[in-house]
Amino acid sequence: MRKIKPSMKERRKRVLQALKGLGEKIYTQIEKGKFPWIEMPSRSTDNIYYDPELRQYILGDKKIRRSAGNIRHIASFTKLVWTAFFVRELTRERKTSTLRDLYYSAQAYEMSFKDQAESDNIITDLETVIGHAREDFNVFPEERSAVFGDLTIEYNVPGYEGKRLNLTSHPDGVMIGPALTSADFVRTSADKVIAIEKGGLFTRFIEEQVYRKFNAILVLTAGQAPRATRAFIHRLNTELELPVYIFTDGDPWGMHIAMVIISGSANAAHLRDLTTPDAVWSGVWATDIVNYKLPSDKLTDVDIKRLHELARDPRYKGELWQREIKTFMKIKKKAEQEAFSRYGLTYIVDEYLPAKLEGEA
Amino acid sequence: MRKIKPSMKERRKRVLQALKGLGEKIYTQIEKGKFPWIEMPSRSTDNIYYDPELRQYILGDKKIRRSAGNIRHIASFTKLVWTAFFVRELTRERKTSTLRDLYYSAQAYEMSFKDQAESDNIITDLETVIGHAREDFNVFPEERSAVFGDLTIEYNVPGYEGKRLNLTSHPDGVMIGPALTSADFVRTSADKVIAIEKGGLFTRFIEEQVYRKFNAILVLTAGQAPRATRAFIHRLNTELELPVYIFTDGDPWGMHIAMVIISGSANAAHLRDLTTPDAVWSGVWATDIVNYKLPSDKLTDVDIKRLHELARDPRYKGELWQREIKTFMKIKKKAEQEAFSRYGLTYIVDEYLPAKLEGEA
Amino acid sequence: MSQIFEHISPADFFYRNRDIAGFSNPSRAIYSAIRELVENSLDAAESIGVPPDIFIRLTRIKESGRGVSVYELRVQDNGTGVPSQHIPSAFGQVLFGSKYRLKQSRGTFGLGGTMAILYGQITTHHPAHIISSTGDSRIYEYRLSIDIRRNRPIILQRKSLDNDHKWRGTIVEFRLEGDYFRAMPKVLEYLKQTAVVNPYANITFIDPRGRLYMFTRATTSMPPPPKETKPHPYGVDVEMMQRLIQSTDARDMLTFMVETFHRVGKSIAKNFLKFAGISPKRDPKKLRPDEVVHLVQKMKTFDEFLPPDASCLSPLGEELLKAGIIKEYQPEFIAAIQRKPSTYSGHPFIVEAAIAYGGNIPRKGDIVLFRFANRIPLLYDEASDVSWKIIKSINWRRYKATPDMPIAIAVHVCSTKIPYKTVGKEFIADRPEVSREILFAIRYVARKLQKFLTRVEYKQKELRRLNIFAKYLPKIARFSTDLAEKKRTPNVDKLIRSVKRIEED
Amino acid sequence: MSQIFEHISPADFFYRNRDIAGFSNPSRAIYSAIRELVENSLDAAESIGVPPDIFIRLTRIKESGRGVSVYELRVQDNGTGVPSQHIPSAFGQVLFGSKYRLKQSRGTFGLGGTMAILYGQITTHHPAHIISSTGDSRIYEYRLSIDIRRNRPIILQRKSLDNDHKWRGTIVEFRLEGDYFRAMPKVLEYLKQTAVVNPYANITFIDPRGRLYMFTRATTSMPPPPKETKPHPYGVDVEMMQRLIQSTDARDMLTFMVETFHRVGKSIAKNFLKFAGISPKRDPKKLRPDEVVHLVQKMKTFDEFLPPDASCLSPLGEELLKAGIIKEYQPEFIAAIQRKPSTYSGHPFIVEAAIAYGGNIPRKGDIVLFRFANRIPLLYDEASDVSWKIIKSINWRRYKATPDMPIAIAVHVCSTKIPYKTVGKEFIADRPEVSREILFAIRYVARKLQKFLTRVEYKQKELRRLNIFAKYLPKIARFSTDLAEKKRTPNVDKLIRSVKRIEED
Repeated sequence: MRKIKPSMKERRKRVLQALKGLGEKIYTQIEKGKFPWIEMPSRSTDNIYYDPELRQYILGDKKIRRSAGNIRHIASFTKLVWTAFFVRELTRERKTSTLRDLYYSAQAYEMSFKDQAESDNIITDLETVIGHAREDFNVFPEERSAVFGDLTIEYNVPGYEGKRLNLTSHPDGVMIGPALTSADFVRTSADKVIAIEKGGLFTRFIEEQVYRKFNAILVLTAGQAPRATRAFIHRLNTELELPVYIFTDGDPWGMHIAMVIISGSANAAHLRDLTTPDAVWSGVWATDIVNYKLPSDKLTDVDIKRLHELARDPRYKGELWQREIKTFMKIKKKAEQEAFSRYGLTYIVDEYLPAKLEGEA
Repeated sequence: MRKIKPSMKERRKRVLQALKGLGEKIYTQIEKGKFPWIEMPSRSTDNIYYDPELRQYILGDKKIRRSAGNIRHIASFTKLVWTAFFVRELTRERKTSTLRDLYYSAQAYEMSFKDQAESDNIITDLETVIGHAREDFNVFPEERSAVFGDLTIEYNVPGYEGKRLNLTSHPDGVMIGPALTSADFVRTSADKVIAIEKGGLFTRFIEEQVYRKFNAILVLTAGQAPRATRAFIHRLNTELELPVYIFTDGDPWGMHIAMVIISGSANAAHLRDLTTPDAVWSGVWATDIVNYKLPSDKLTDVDIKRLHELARDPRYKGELWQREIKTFMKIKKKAEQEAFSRYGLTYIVDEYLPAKLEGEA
Repeated sequence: MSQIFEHISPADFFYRNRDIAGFSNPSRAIYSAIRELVENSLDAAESIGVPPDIFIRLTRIKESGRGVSVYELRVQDNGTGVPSQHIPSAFGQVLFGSKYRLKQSRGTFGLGGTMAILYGQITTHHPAHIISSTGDSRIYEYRLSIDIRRNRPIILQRKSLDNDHKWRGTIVEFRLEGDYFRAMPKVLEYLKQTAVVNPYANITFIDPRGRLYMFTRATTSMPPPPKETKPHPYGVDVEMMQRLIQSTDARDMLTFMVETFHRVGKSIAKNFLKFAGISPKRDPKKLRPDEVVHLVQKMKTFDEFLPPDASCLSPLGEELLKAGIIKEYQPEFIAAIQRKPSTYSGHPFIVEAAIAYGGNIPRKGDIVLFRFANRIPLLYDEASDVSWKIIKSINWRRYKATPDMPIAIAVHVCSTKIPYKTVGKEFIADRPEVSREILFAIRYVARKLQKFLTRVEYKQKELRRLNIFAKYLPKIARFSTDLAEKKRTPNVDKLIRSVKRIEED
Repeated sequence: MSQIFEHISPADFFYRNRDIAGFSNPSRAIYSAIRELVENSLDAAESIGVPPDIFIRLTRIKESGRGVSVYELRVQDNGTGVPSQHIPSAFGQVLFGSKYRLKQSRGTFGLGGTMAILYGQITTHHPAHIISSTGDSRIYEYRLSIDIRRNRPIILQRKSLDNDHKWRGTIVEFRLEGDYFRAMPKVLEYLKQTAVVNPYANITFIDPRGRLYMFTRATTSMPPPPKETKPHPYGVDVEMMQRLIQSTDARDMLTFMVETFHRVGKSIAKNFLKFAGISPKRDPKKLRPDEVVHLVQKMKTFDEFLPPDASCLSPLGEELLKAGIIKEYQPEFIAAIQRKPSTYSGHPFIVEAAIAYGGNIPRKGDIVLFRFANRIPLLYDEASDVSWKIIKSINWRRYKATPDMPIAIAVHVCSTKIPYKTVGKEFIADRPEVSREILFAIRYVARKLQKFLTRVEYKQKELRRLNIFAKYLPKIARFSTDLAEKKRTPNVDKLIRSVKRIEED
């Protein structure tokens, strides 16, 4: 059992300050009779670099300027200012909004977004401008993942302030939503985190008491991990100093699910605290398919194209990654996590997992 | 607060008995030197009828016979027997399996399924033969929904026997998984159930304390409700005698999400206890789009085709349904639940929901 | 084992192989007969600069079984008329006519009219009836049939009448077996399109149902009549060279070159003879056969001959081309181009093209194409035609055009020799020189269309643009005031005014 | 204003319009020249029942600029030979020859050989050299050129030699301008396919690079030579009827009908004359013109004439057709069919088809089609040909065939008159009677293929089936034992044996 310092209230204050600063800047420009403009780092691909020290993508020095004096910018500029206005209300009142809600809310101000892709993009602009992830100003997507294990948290959401929950209390897993991500960590007895791609395996691990046998907090990513979940894993790793192991399907897509948890995505190059560079991809490896004789499918053309892309990706420079990519290309096969069921439902827990955690890599 | 009689252990015993009966029948046939065969109600569309009394689809009298003496049946016959064998192990050991796990597990017996569609279909055969839903013999799909509200449950899963949880304990909502669906209900102060299609609104309702203000258990269906969730709503309605209100998007698909909770689907005509005939669809209605001047999209050709199908569907005979279908056809528009955000984030809770629960219908 | 050898006349040859001349079945026969006679009539009127008046009547005489009937076809024109002594051969002998010269005319194969009469004869055995006058004091009338084996006219009756009203023209009347009702759509389309590119012609048609179709002239202004021309050096082969040497009066090669060939002056002739290594003083008639061959080969490789001029061609001109389309479709926009004369294998040619947009042009998901060659509409085998291939190869998005727009294109090629791919004269071959000209012509008019479409688009865009600043600037002011926690919203009127001034520049 | 009228000779006509006869450009000219002469040679040998020996040599004489060269083409055969007095006209006059009769021959338009020589003359001005003997004591040798304007041969030299070795045949040698290297693939393909359908012919070709191509005969068995035939009543028009009346010796209509027409016996003739309302006793030469027309029309609607017999046709026969394909591809399976004779517009025709599977047939994602007409391979415009359209219209899945299978189809149409769509003789028109026959022929061989494929499939299926029961029954026993909580697994051997007995039935 360990105790951890709470951190989440401080973060909210910083966000509110940044939003106010943005408003002041624009206000002053208009006051001076100028078309207001803002500058932010460009997120175009030629300004995204992989930083081997941070072990994630970052934005370079190229800036773009959005000006209300430019006919092609003024609509999105206005929407950006409105979005800042809207999320400040959210944050002040400690409410949350989905991306979809935000898309509709604009209509009250006679300012429809073309589609949700546009409003999502404006939110990313705002993230870039104020340097905080949207989860920090209470905007969430719909997808949800789950967590299970011996970790006690303390809520910060209204009505639950100071209440605590131990994350073993519901054996179906505890949903990772706004309440959980904004909670502070209180104590844990776990000494590692195991992130799992698929719900079936997550349930199996709970049933087989992996959390107890291996002293682990289990995180279900439910496919590509939502950003809130990546941030949550990051906090487990940094605040609790727990090593992170990731289990995915044995194919280029599963491999990349692990990589995004580890080194982030180019889409989030403008943000920090979403990556967990020391996390380890523990399987299913291409070499596992060979060694464990797993039932497998042929790689499709799309799979192979994807592998070629990954082989050139700077995040995949490491020896393990290159070896597995080469093995995939050689055996031209892929396998799912559930493929271990051919050896019985508990094989993955009894045989495979211990071998992997002992780090035969 | 009320107390409820536990029911889940009894159910498990009945399942095990049915599986054994199936084995005995086949065993005896082989002993007599006959090709074993089984008979079950046909699930082809011409044997599915709507039962206005049960208010759900049921199977008619047409039977089909599967014989191991028929070259076209023998493979699936064998897989059916294997599946029965496999789930009996599951149930006896109180473990769960996903549909995907089951698909892979067959390979250990040199009996691969062509694809998961085939194994899913064999499971439905087994449901038909023994008359229990696959959730009763611990086979689950991946999708998960959630619940929130003042209901205390008592777990039956190994390691949690006798443990209790109040479903307000996690303000992101409690996942509906095998542990929750196999739990017994202990007590509740709620006097209604509100089922909600989308996660954003579910979170909004928790934040706005709808569960307290309206004394409700909130169920997130996350789109079309998974069968475990429909069974759970059925239990809330029958065991706790709570009325059920359903909120969906205002389009033919949302309408049908409500209908499947109320009257079930043709695919589950071979099963009982999945429907909640007294549940009420409370919105978003086509007439709401008009009355509340909601932001809306045009109905697509696919939407309109769907409406025409629903208009002919026996489940949609009721006055409310026919009125709303007609209104949809007339206004040719649809709206999402989030569309209320144009009047501010709390409008749906402050204005719309009370009006709906008071039953202006 | 002995073989029988025999010679057949050209009339006999086409009699045996009539399907290759467009008379393959009863429906096509009606179409081809009308077409050949109408084109002869147009040529006859234009050759003397008179706006054509053409009267066509097709009468059903009787049913002859299996959907086929005997028809009487009468075509009357106000053209040059045929001199009495030539009437029997002109209508009763294959490969006889006035169209073998190097000038633009419609019937380049020189057998259409007689072929129609021949087809009539073999299907009905009825004589043809020809009336013609060149406008002098007499009108001549013949009843003729064709001795197919000898390729000779048989004169059954000959009359000569007073021409009190100085009538001039030709009437051809004969019977043929055919199927008008299957041919009808193509016949009417043919006449309609002929009227489009011959807007100075009156064409009247009474069909077997008694219906009257009148295509009235839109103008009396005629294009200059095509002139005969001398051969261009690039188009000469050994056979033609020998004929030219035979018929020349020139005593030396220099004079021969200058007098015989198209656009060959003294200095070009001198340079060429030097290039060919033949003395300018040589008597052309004394050239040895191998020298003639050499001369022809050198002509093909000499770079300095001038391109042919187009005085022998009679294009429509941009205005006439436009007039036809405007009459037909009343489009919102039209542009036309006449390209400069060009040449392939020594034959001069001119490409004209027009593009039209809107009005009554049908939106059929594809560009509507009208093809013409020497003022003949081409109706069959569109997909094999060079113009269609070119239209398909163009990236129309570059010109802001999309397939659903109502766009029509007309292409007219005129030449002393149209490079048809078949005797049926239905589509033009893909000669690189010709297709390049067509491409340039279509690109040119497409650019005009693009300008038109751009102008329309620009005006709409400006209207939309003006309101955007006025809508958004006040919102920015309001939200930023709130964000900055200020009381007073700043005024944005000045900014909006400044935008408007930019717009007016 | 005065017009110039003139007559041109048929040679002049084709000289002016040579592109319609297959001489449109230097590459095509080489192909057409070789093809026309080879086909004449094949006809000449077959007409006397001798297996053809054909020797072709193309020699490059010199470059004449722009990728084009002067070639000398020599084609030698062992055919019937041309009698001395006919040699000049046969090779120096257009529309002269021995092919105008009603029998199957390759060169139906009767101008190919002379056209090739004419083309050579106008491009090189070199005389043609002809050597021929009918196998008697003399060999005749001519140097000729063509007077194009008069359509007359000009004899430059004539020699007569002793024929000690009784040589019989014809040698044609002349020069022409062309582009062999672009024509080469088509020329070689043409010779290869010609060898396939004329497996009794030896064809030797020495090309300008000096390469020797030998297509050696696979058999000496020849099809019966085509015979000349009388005209069939359905194919007669007014002109032909008049010619027949003119040349008959018959004094009454009954005799005329029986003697003149194909498969018309006395009783049919009587019935017909009654149907036509013409007395059997009438003198045919005294029929009035309108009666002749009436006679022809009645002939077309009389139902009782017998279909033409095929003695005038020379199909390949199933064995020969197969032999050619087997030699070329060594397929796993082959089937062929010769359809019964049929008729269109009075012309008899026979369709033959073969289908082959496997072996060296390429898998090109589509069926490989070989088209032949009167033993000529057709290489151009495949997509426009009736056979291709028919193959595309067939639902091949019905015959268990898929596009990726190695399937080749050959279709041979022979007729006294092939319904070509163009003078270029490159594709066959879509005549309903002909296309129906082709469809039936292909369907027939497709069913044979289907049987073959079904047999192969069935054997594989039985093997797979047998193991299924043996695999699953023990499993059922095992799982049900466990489910029923029994100790002993029941024996399923008897059940498995019972299944095996069923399979053997």
